[in-house]
Amino acid sequence: MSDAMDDATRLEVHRKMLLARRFEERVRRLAMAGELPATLHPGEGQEGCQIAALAALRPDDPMLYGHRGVGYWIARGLPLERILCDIAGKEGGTNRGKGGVMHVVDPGRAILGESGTLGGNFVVGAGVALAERLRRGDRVVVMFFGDGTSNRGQFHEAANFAGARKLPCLFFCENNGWAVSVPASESTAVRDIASRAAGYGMPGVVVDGSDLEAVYRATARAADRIRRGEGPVLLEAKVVRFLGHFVGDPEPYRTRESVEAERARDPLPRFQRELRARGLLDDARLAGLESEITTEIDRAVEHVRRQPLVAAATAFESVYAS
Amino acid sequence: MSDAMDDATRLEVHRKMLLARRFEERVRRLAMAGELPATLHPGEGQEGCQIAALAALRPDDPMLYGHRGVGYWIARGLPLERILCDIAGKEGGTNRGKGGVMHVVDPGRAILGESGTLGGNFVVGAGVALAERLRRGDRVVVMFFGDGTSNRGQFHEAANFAGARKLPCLFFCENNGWAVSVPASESTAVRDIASRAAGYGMPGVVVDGSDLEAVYRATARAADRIRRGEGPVLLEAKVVRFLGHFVGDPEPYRTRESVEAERARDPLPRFQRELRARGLLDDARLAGLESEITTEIDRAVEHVRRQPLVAAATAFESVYAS
Amino acid sequence: MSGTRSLSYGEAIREALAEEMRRDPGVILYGEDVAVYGGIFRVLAGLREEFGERVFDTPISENLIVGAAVGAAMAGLRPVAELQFADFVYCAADEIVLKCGTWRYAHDGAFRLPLVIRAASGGYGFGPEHSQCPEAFLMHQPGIRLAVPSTPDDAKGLLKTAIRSDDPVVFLEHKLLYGVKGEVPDGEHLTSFGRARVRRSGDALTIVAWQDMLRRVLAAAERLAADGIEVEVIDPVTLNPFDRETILGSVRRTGGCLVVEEAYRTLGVGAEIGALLMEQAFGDLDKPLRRLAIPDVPVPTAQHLVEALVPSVDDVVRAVRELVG
Amino acid sequence: MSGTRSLSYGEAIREALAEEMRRDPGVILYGEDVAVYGGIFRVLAGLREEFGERVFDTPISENLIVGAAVGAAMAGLRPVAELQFADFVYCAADEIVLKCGTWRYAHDGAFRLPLVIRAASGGYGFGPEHSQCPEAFLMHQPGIRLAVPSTPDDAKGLLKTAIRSDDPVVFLEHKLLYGVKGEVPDGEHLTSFGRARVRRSGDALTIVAWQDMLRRVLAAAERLAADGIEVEVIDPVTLNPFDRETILGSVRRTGGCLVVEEAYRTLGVGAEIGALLMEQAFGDLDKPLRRLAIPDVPVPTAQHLVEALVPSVDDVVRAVRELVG
Ligand SMILES: Cc1ncc(C[n+]2csc(CCOP(=O)(O)OP(=O)(O)O)c2C)c(N)n1
Ligand SMILES: Cc1ncc(C[n+]2csc(CCOP(=O)(O)OP(=O)(O)O)c2C)c(N)n1
Ligand SMILES: [Mg+2]
Ligand SMILES: [Mg+2]
Repeated sequence: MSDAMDDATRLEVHRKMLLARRFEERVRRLAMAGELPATLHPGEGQEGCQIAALAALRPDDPMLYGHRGVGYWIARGLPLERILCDIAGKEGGTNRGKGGVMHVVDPGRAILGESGTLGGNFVVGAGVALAERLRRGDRVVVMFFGDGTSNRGQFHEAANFAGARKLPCLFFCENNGWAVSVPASESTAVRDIASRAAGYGMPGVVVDGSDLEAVYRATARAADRIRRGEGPVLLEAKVVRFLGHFVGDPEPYRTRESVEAERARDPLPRFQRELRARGLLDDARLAGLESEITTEIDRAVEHVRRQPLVAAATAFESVYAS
Repeated sequence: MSDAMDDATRLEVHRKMLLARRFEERVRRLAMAGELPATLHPGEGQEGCQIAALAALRPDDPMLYGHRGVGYWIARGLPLERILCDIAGKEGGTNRGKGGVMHVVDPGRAILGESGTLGGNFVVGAGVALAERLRRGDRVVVMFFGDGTSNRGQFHEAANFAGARKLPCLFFCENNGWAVSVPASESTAVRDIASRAAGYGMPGVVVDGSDLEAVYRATARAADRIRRGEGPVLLEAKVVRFLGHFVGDPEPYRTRESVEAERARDPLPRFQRELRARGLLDDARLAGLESEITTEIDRAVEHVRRQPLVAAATAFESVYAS
Repeated sequence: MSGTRSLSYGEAIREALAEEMRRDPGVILYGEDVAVYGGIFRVLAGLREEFGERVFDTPISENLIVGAAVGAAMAGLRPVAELQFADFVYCAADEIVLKCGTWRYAHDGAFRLPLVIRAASGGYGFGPEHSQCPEAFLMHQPGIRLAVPSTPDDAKGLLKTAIRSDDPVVFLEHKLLYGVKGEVPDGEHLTSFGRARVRRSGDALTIVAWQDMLRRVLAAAERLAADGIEVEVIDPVTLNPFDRETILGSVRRTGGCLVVEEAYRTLGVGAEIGALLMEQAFGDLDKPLRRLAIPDVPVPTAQHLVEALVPSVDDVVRAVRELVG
Repeated sequence: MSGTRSLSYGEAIREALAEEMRRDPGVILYGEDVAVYGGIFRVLAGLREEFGERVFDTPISENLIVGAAVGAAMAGLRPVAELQFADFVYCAADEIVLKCGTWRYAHDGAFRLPLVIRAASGGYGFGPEHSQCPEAFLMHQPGIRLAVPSTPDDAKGLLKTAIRSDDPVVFLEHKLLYGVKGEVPDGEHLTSFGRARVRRSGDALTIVAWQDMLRRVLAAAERLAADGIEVEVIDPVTLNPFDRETILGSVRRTGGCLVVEEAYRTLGVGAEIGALLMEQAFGDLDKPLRRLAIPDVPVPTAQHLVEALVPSVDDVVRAVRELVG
């Protein structure tokens, strides 16, 4: 079926997932060592889902990403050193210290940025989709968001507008069951965020976020429908947030054991097993890949160490276009 | 069945509906003649539904009403002259010129007021319900709102919160298919607002708003459930807005004929027919009632004419409690 | 050279929109009751007919209305979005302050945000949530331009400039001015942002006012002139950018300043003008500042209560007499 | 007489909440990550354990958080709601300005609204939407009290007063102060609203500052004192009510004023102070006003860029030398 990943895509998804995993491990180490600000919200456990979803979309599909990890940007091929420079406030990043890791941006890669107040992505993204529709374009605007974020009013206003006008939007929910320390059961009246779709006249689909083949297929199907002009889709992937909300979160709200138990749902080893079964991966190839990735990360870290901090005068620039 | 109206209630609902109808006719006439500000949003066609719903609730159930007409206050027994004084900015109203007809208030009748920005009722009402729940009270907080208002983010935030915490709220939607000039089909992704309830873990019920027996029953059942602590309900009544959005609205967005056709759904003659069939009403009794009502309205109008404008110094008062 | 025509403020707004929509297919116009109704104040008649799907109605979703303008602007359109009442800037403050105001900055200028938010301010009888003048709130925020046209001429010229601007502009239309007529230049007519207008010259005192308060101030100035007191009246035209120089220049000559505004007094626009003068015209002042504004009370509904709060022509005359005494 | 104990600003806040919750069963405490986590800045530890369901977590729904406080207050409770970051006042501006600020007025005083909105302002490294100081926005709106505690002592005393107040209070907690220690009086300790504190006496110049800027100003004052320049430093404590008299009294003595704040410069709180002085202390001034503030640019993320925008100790020293020089 055309909805399924092909082997080249599988290998690419795997490579990017591994890269995101190892890269974040390094970023966390540097942050704990005080060499980088601890501003990243770790994506460990969710990066595979993000990358598989984006593999099923076109590279020019406009994206508004979530705050959870680096997977979105790696999926779009943004070089690691640019992300690092953004974290470090150094020259060579995408936003020269203005937005840091919350506001990584690259219009050339259709990475449109992120709203610092959760929910802003919905309304801004609906506007991007409105423009796409008025210009009869065929791009799909994808907005990633967490389960917690779905409780903001902006979700409702954007989803209704998108539904009423059949805008080309993919509402992609990564439901990890937590909003910082608050379990979804405490804050959210429904178990499936996708159950809200019916209230906006759009399909709501639930998928297991640790099954990357399923994520890819569901995303491809949704994108297809949206591209045909049939209106928005709400796709919900059930995922696991392995780490704290931020680097250094003491996580008093859950036990290590409960998280470790959920590690069984880690898509990385699972996907690797699948690739092995398909003959696409073996120990040697994996070792080679790991070492390639280490080199890539080392190089990026070295690069960022040499980069200067952005000049102070930068702070005054780009408030207005004219 | 205990959910059905008894005869005393039927007569009361009828009397109040007729009173609201005739009173608004007079208010509109006075407004067109320039004797009153034209600030009322006419409720003609919807007043019966409002009154039947409130008849199925307790008089101490806290109410946040909508902007559509006078039915809510008449249902709660607020004297006509107080409403008129509020419209006229005269002494003797409920808010001494501060809020006018948008902010009629009477805590003793559990009339808690209205938010001028649509949707404010939802979040404020959720707070009232929160207090009720924390104090283990058994009152039901009812929030009336239009179909258009259901598209504000506040609806979503309040409905989710109420659903998650099983708050004693009745979300009562009067769906008249219009938001000023915009048909719901243009602005709203779904036909039934009640279809949104599932996204908040609450029942969504649709009822024909011109069938007052049905409105009463549905409201009584919803209130029962809510009072039992089982959480909020979204009840949607399909109603017809006979007149313009405001007094003097030229209504360029619809034809008189389309509205006249809908007059067939007027609950007033229908309910009168039902009362006649039950032997509760006949020509003589109706004529008597009409003349009583005329007298009551005349008296209120005379009263308001004699009342002084609120003193200018009032404008400076009641910003702060201390 | 071309002449002028008499248009109402509302007609001037309509004309600006029609001209810019004809000129640039990227301009779109939307909001509640904008399309079929032609706007709740009925100033947009005929635009839907002429521009079809580029003019449309939205749900009652103010966050969406403003947020989608940011997105559509990022994507290359030039949206003109309407908030029915200027008070609703608070309903969409997240989008106005944090999306319009900071999206470009946070993403280091990766996008231009050519969008306009039109909103009807001031006016009486609609109550505390439909009557405010939110100038001060908006002027405090970086990243948002703010236009406050007082005449049909400027309503047209500023709106056209706003639509062509590459930055977010909030365009406040005063309700009481919609029906007011004035001469508007024929042909292409653009008004610059950031250039205040001297609406009347004099040397007794500088008065800063705009929109409905400007009308009252000009009426007061007439009365004062009859007594030989010639005040200078300055209309800032836009509050961001804010033409500090024209005000400073005038005050350096007159030695004093009165600000008349329809916003709340504390931290109203008059506060910024007062501080500006104290910083930069300290040596030239020979009179204290005076501010006439709403005395930090919400705007009530009953007309006569509103008039008890909003500066009147009499208030202005009295304040000037006290100052130039 | 009782003594004092050394508490951090965060501990003082916690203590105020615990005491008021013990005293009045109508006090409830809620917000995002308030209960189990004890607040994102971890200052609420133990309150959930002690007060059970009166302390709870909410969805990420800022309109609801503030709006429900209005409703719960109308119904007789005394809610203390938290917005994690003060920037989020814009997310709930409809509820803050139009519900907290006008519900009581619109309904002619039918209700008291005893509620507190706590929010963490300022601080660095969180970027443009998590770093703002929204004092000016809030101070402009009628109907909302505004407390800006600078010390553990005032954090405790003002929060207790806020909770007992019958009007809506926004209580801004500065992120950089949470860990700062200070002496807090033992026993029942309430701080009055509307009474500014003279944090240091002097006659060379009046400086008005609060929270983190106050710390910087006091450090600058030490350096200046070493050179024989004695400045008077005033902490307004609350901005609504605003103690104009103490500032006026001081400036009448010193003849000049510097305002140092972490908000945007245009229409920051300094603007109101400047206008106030020009209105009411005009004849007593012998120096122009100076305002140090963020120069109308959003707050960036990188620490060193933030420091390029926010007034520093050096900036204060330099400004004072120029003014008294
Ligand atoms: C309007 C707003 N409220 C609160 C926050 C603070 N905040 C940042 S992330 C977060 C939790 C988000 O939860 P969810 O959407 O489920 O995403 P997850 O972190 O689980 O990936 C919160 C509360 C914010 N940035 N914006
Ligand atoms: C936030 C906000 N947006 C817009 C308005 C202006 N407005 C008042 S009533 C109305 C239409 C409401 O439609 P609906 O909720 O369906 O109620 P109906 O008028 O049909 O009874 C509008 C747009 C408002 N008061 N508040
Ligand atoms: Mg989550
Ligand atoms: Mg309707």
